[in-house]
Amino acid sequence: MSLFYALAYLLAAVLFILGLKQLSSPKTARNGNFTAAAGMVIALGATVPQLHFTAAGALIILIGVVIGAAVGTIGARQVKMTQIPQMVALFNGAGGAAAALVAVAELVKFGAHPPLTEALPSVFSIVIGSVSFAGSLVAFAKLQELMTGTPITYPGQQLVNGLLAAAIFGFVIAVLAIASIPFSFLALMLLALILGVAFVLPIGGADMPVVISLLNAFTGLAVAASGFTLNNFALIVAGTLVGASGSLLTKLMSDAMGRSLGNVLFGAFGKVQAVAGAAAGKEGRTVRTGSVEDLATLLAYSRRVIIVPGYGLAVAQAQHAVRELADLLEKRGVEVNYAIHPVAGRMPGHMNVLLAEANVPYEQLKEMDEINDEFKNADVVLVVGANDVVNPAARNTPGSPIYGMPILNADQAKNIVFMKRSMRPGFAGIDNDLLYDPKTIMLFGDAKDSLTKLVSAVKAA
Amino acid sequence: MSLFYALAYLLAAVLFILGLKQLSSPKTARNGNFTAAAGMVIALGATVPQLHFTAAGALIILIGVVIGAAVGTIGARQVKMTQIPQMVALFNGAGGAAAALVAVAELVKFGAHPPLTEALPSVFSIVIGSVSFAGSLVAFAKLQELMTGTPITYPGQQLVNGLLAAAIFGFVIAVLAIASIPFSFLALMLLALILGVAFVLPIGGADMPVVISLLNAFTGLAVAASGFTLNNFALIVAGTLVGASGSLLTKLMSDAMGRSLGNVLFGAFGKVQAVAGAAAGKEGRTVRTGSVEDLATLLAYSRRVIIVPGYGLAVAQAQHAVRELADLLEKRGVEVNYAIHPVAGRMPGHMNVLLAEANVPYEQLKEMDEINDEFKNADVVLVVGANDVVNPAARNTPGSPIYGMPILNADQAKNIVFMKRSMRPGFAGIDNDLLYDPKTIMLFGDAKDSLTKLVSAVKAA
Amino acid sequence: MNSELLNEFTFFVLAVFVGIEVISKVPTMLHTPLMSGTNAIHGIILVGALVIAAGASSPVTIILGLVAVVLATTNVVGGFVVTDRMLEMFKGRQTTRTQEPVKPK
Amino acid sequence: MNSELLNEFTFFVLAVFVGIEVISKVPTMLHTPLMSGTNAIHGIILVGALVIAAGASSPVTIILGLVAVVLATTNVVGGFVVTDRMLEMFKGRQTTRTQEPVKPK
Ligand SMILES: NC(=O)c1ccc[n+]([C@@H]2O[C@H](COP(=O)([O-])OP(=O)(O)OC[C@H]3O[C@@H](n4cnc5c(N)ncnc54)[C@H](OP(=O)(O)O)[C@@H]3O)[C@@H](O)[C@H]2O)c1
Ligand SMILES: NC(=O)c1ccc[n+]([C@@H]2O[C@H](COP(=O)([O-])OP(=O)(O)OC[C@H]3O[C@@H](n4cnc5c(N)ncnc54)[C@H](OP(=O)(O)O)[C@@H]3O)[C@@H](O)[C@H]2O)c1
Repeated sequence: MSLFYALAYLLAAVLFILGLKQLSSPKTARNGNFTAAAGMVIALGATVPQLHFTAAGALIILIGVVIGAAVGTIGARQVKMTQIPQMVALFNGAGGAAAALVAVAELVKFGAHPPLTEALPSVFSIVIGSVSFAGSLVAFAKLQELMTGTPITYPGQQLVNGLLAAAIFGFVIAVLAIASIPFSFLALMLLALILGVAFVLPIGGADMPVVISLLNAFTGLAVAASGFTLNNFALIVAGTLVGASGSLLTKLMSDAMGRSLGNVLFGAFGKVQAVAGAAAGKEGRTVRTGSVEDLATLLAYSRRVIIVPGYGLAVAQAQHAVRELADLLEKRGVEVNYAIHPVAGRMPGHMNVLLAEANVPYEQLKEMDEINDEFKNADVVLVVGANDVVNPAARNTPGSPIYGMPILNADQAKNIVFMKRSMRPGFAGIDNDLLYDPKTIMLFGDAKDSLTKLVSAVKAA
Repeated sequence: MSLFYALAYLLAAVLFILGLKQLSSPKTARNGNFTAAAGMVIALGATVPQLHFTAAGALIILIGVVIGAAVGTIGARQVKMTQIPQMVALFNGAGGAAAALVAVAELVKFGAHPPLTEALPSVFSIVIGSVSFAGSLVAFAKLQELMTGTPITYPGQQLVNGLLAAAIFGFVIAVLAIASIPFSFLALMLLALILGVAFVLPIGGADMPVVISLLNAFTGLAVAASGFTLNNFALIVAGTLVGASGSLLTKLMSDAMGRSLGNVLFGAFGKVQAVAGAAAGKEGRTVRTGSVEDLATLLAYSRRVIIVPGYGLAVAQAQHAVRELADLLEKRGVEVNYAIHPVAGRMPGHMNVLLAEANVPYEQLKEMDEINDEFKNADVVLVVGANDVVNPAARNTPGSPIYGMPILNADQAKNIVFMKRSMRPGFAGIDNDLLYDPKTIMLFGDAKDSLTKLVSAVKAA
Repeated sequence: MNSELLNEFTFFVLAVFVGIEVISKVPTMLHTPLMSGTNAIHGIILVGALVIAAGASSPVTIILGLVAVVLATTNVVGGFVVTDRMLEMFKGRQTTRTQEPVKPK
Repeated sequence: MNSELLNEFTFFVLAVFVGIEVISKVPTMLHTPLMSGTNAIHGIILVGALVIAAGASSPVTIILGLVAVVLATTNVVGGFVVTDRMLEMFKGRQTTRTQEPVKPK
């Protein structure tokens, strides 16, 4: 009989692997999610008959599952597309906390002298799970703008974090060696929670997707450690899969931003002062605005136009309007392409999703590497609700939070048109010199409105 | 202590995996082979201290290892590059036989009533290992031209093979159910050997690399099965790795030849008659030959030349001569490219290796897909010791053994020059209509001689 | 380290390789759904939460169990649902890809 | 099916995934060395051959053991050596790749 359950867990693990494989290609990704969910159902189905319920146990499971399922479903359904990253952060934090709590409960069960083979993974799970929980909450707060998205730093921060980590390490040793301190793991948990907060505070909001992916890997490893404690194959394999793939994904994501992981996590230390200094003394510069008619003429008589979409396009839901404009220009013989920066928008792939929704032909969407050499041949670059992804500070201002990120070479085009509502900075919270460039023309207003007006004007031109 | 050995086996498995990963890229492949060999040393090193030697056992191991190491080293060092595929076949057969023998010895040890969990993998290992052994020997014989490379078929062959497989299956059931028939596994082994021979006989020599890869996967699975019998982790993982990767490699290889695996393995049945008929009545056609001077002029005043290297280039060791000619032509402003067919030569990648040795610039080597549309723009195609890879029978003659293989479109060029020694067919043993094409000029002789003469003549032109 | 722990460690090592190999070469476009999909998978901690909750009797274990079950269920359910919502949007792209893209008139 | 067999089966399943994932996307160029390299790896059956040979006492087991050890050793040693010989030749290519290719004058 236990063989039967073991095979069910194995099947669940296989379904997780197959699901992940399918998730790696856009064609099969949705099926992959179903496959993984099926694995989850099987793993849970194999668990329930093995449980010995107390009356209280049965009750809290019933209540807990109902509440959790309701919260999860409602949260996942209600969330706006632009808020998905913070939603993922919350769910991830929930998983990390659950892993830590399971480990605590196991240690409580073993009493004062748990065997080392149980205590070691439990303690690991408590620490990592707690860091993941606290870190995810901070990431959520940053993304949801409950707190500032800019890095929070102070002198000696690295020392403090180092001491915190050392204290946790010492505590772990103590717990493992002496093991009889009652509730010592609560103190451990507390320290780990503080470390989680301290770890994410100095990281800028723009880097949160990378951080969430890393914390995701952490939770995976915490779950795997719980699997060691509970001797549960499914937990070990599923947790390890997430840990390994999450680590790799973190690396892939920071690579896509052109930065090392170390730079993402620890890059902010001692830098903010420099930025503040650099940003000063730039007030009072003038910007050039253009009328819709002028811009329509400029566009209609260009040969090559490149559109740079950004977060503002998503906010304004202007994807259909931008396509209409592009179609119109193409009909007049203008060559139109879209330059898609890997981190434009608020999640990787955000712009692809959005423009696909408007049925923009796949061939017109160009990745950054593909199109960056074409900007110098472009007559007009139309920057629609983007900002950071064309900010030359990434190249020129060493202290800037986005310094080192590869950007689109919009500044090389003959004319640059910015469609945004104000001079306010973008996600990274820093000024954009390109707005003051003599080649730049601003068209202030909501992106959808501006585009709709442009469409009419181009038709008239 | 047994924990120590187990960790050693795990380390060995990890080294095998890392070695395979490195083997997948040309940059790291050689290191990968060392990594895997290190894994092997560790696995063997962990095994020896666990053995309980009888006097006879120690002696035969000593003798066996010395003989095996000598045979392996000498064989691997002496073999000519063109014969490597058959060498691999032999080594693979040795592994398959060893797996079968180990399983037999285990069954003998268990006596008349082995438990099912031991008997099942043993019987599997005996059958698969024996098929792999016998099949590998036939593949060796075909490649070494100890027998004809053309498919050997006869009416009702599929029926006979089917019956053979059914008999083996019945025997397996009998052995597992009754289990007390003494030496019944010897009969099983015999049947499996016959099946191995019968399985490979109807497959053409040109398909042997695919077959060897498949038999390689078989041996891997047999080894994994032996691991189940011996409860040895290293055998299970290493064997399974080879089984899985060998299966995939088989598929990749048949894909590279543009054929399904089923077509490779069972394609020959009932086809040979058709070919014989089609080949008849073509005698007495004339071919056109050209003088070295004529050809030199033709080449020197072309704009685009494509060189198609084949097995004959390797035999003649003409890689340096061909590069000299190409350099000379390029100096005169002729655009020269090499068209590399995936199965040109006698092993996948043969031509790349050969031309790289002569320092041919990497950029000039074009894969089939890349260059097949360029042939129609080429003034001259220079076919150096190739034959099957440009044979239009692959497109036009449904009964032909190479029918369905994608070929290089040499026939679309304005002029085709064949450098070979005679009108003899190539590896597949079939006539090539392109030799009789009015656009074709033959330059008979050893490829190196011809090329050297051409070089002098082009210098003079 | 007993033999059970050894086996578990072996599973861990093999799963590391599987995880890394499966994820390598994912296009940037799919990073977010993949992150959210793996996020749902580690919700398997619900199995652990069920184990500790089922046997709960003291107030401490009851509270621990309840909180763990709520959090883990949220992780599982929310994770899969939000991933599905995200991937649903890729439909648009797919039609664009498989159909000949509609050339603007 | 006892628990040992179950663990072994699990190793098998995970190794299948590792094997397939590691090999996918190999360039044609490397098919032969890869085939020969994996060929050497299954020479690990030498471990099994050593086990049965070490305890040999009857004539049957002595002959079986000797033959198995000879064959398996040939597989291991020959496999690695021939793979190395083959890969040595790829050196040429590598220099071409990493150095700027020498443009013919
Ligand atoms: N893609 C990801 O994975 C991801 C995830 C998290 C964070 N990030 C970060 O997000 C940033 C993305 O760069 P981005 O250039 O796409 O966006 P951005 O730098 O945040 O700039 C967006 C711009 O859109 C404008 N905007 C907002 N609503 C608008 C509307 N309704 N109509 C017209 N304009 C509107 C805003 O200016 P106004 O207010 O003046 O209108 C803002 O300057 C990067 O810093 C990246 O690191 C990316
Ligand atoms: N690459 C692989 O993985 C692999 C492995 C095994 C088999 N194969 C098979 O091998 C074939 C490869 O095609 P291929 O076109 O490269 O070779 P091919 O069809 O075997 O033709 C080689 C030609 O080279 C000529 N030749 C031999 N020695 C020569 C010399 N010293 N100088 C000049 N010419 C010489 C031969 O004609 P003469 O005798 O008239 O000179 C022969 O026609 C395919 O059928 C393929 O399926 C490939």
